[in-house]
Amino acid sequence: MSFTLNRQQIAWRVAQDIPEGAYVNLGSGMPLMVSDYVPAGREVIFHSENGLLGVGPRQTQQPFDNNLINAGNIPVTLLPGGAYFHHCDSFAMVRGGHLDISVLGAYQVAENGDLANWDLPKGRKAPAVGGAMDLAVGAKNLFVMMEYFAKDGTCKIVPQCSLPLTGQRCVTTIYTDIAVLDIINGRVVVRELIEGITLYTLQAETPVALQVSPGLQLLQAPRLDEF
Amino acid sequence: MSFTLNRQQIAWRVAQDIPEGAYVNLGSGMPLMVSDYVPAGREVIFHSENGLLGVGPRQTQQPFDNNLINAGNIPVTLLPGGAYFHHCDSFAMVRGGHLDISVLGAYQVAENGDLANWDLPKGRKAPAVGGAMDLAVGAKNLFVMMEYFAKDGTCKIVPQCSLPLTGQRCVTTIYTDIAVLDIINGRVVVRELIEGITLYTLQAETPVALQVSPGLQLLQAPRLDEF
Amino acid sequence: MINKILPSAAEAVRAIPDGAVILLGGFASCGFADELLEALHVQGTGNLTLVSNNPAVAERGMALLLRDGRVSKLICSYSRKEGTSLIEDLLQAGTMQLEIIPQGTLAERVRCNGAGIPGFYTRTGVGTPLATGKEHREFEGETYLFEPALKADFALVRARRGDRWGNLVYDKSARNFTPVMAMSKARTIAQVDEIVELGVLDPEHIITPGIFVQHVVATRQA
Amino acid sequence: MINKILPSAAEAVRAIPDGAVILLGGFASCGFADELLEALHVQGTGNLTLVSNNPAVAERGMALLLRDGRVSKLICSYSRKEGTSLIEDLLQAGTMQLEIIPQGTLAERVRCNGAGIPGFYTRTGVGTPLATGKEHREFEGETYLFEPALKADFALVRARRGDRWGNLVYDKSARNFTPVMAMSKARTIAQVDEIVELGVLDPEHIITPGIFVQHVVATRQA
Repeated sequence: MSFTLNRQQIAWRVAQDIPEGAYVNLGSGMPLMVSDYVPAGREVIFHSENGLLGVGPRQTQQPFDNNLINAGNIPVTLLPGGAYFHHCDSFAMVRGGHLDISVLGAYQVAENGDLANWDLPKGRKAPAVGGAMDLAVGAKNLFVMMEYFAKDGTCKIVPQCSLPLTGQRCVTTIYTDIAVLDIINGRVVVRELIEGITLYTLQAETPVALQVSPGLQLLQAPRLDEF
Repeated sequence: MSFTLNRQQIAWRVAQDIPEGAYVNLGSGMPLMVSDYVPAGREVIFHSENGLLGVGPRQTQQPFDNNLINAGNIPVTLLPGGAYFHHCDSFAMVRGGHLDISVLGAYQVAENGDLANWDLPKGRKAPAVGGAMDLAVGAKNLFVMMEYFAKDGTCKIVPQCSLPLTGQRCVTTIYTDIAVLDIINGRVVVRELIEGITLYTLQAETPVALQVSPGLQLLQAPRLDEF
Repeated sequence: MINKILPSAAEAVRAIPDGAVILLGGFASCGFADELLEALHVQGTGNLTLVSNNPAVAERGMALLLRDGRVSKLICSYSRKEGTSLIEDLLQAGTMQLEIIPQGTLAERVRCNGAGIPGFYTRTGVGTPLATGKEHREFEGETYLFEPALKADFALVRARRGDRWGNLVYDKSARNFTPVMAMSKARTIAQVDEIVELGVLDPEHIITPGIFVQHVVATRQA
Repeated sequence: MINKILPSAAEAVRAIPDGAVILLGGFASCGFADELLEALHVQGTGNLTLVSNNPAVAERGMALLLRDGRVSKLICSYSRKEGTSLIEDLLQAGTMQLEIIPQGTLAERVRCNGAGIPGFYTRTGVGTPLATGKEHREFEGETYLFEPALKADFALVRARRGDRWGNLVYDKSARNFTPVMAMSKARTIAQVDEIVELGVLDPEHIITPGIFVQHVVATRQA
């Protein structure tokens, strides 16, 4: 393998695909980094499922106002034009298809767009689904951010998810450290691929048949330090 | 027939049965008069289904503020402590059983508590149900205000409604110009009767079997001029 | 920069075609988007399905569309228009269909559509003529009716103030159905008495967050 | 005179018996009714079913009830409590049941109960382990699950300000689940940071109208 995108760079790459005026929910963990990389001057409205629209940057001034947090329990700010609302209204926005984009992490994505990104009790951890199942099926577009390969080296794009599903046929685009792939009519289509990996190698490492976008591009990102 | 209560007096009688702290919706027409007769010092919170709690007296200062109306399209005031909300929240209050009392007019009440108080097209009038069906089934207690006899002299308490129903088995108490009657387990029970009418006469004029409350009282009201 | 503000009511309603299903905010005599409805009238749009609690009381907006035969179906809880036989005439002539829905059911059916819910069960209407043909189901010994989500193409609403993100606040009981209609999965166009700068509306007090609103037009009250 | 204000948290929770099902406002680390939950803890009430988006993050209120084995069932969307294996220990010991519900479904199931709706259909969860045993139904070619209304005996919530009629307003994202839990057909007890005179809360800005609230207690923040 050659040079791959780090997490910041994947977040940067996702951010480039978010158009002005989009209503976007960012899942906990890696997806939250996306808001840092929206191009300057492009207005995007971030939704947090705990009742915020217009989420701004993290709070920087101590003491933090703990009554103003995002869904990941991080103290944030609210931009001018933002609004507070309760959980039913928040999930009416989600379930009702009012969000343009939901960005989630993933353990596995199946060829047909099935998503597995939460876990049932295995070993010691208590289960935690949060809002992921609503976000998976509700948003008009579901962007997944993940490493292409799991820590054990297996590909996270699979013929069928072996892990418990979060949602069925819901993923629209997968942003990874080596490729960007769209799921179109149940087929995985490579849209961008990083320099130094051939389509042949990518397919060899991927257990589902890949299609190639006619407009295939190089996956690139500026240098961004991991922190 | 002897002396009977006028509409103001029926409204007065209903008001006496509304306890302090009750949440009460008053239907259009005669029921709206009830709020005028709540005893001084007794706090009752009136709900209007167009999104008000804490409805106060009618507006008296011209020009009226037409953005502050009750469900009968009458310009009203809002008491300190009142609140505005939208129609879904308003009917969550109604349908969800949060109202203590709903007061409605009626064409017919059946022995089992069925209510008929709206009309389907007959002759020239377009149909109008408004919020009556929600109010009939949602409130904890449904008080009906009506004359005991229709204009054609027939009793409005009937074995079965012949007019289109508003709700099934929903009426709890009937306030009329000659008697107050509770519907208990599908039986009509006379609780108060006006002076000069015997139970024998009342039963003779009523096409359903009446029961008599062990605490039967005289139906009385202060003199109130009709206007 | 996000800017949902359009310069005129005429422009705001331009995309509304003949045959559209349109939700209207408003109740009794207040809260109707008269200027938007009048622009639609001027534009000549017809064959409309209007979803409104009641026909507008005033001889404005919605009343003009009804009067001139532009409404092929009216969905409402209360179809009477005081002081005129307009509705009765249209029904008698057979040029307008009418669907009567209990008021709370109307509100909840619209919310369902906005909240991604295909319909809901309610005790309201059981045993009445409005239950005819509807699915009945028992829950814990009580009978309920299934009422499907009410879909629409557009929502035309009126608010007191709005901003370029589409956030809206209302004036007293003119709020009524409007936040519900606005949250539908329809294209929502709001006429506002006043447009304010972003950030002027307190985030604690915004009633309709801008995500539910696609266009905003300022129309001063007459 | 209507007066829903009680003098102390202890008095407010007195009527809550062992075995009660209790809805909690709050999300992540904010908006929990810590003082009410601590009064319940002091009172010794147990065998509780708590409905809460997540276990409280702080070692307060809800955490004390969990720690001391007072909770026989936890209904939530997210059962992890960072920095401790408390939940895992309770589950492993078999002393606490757990029901996981997707966050939006949890909110809507509670709203259903408050709105007189026996349940709702949602696409959320279809094809997942959380769909097991639930009624499936197709609407327009899409599969939905039926999720029943979630009933409870009490709701313990926290608000920024309240008045003697029970009207409540919140502080920023501490609003979260609270208005939904409060509107349930349960006995709602609200702890507020501040009690204000009737009429101080602007009727346009009240988030939870007092009809949904039975008791109010002032508890200054530590």
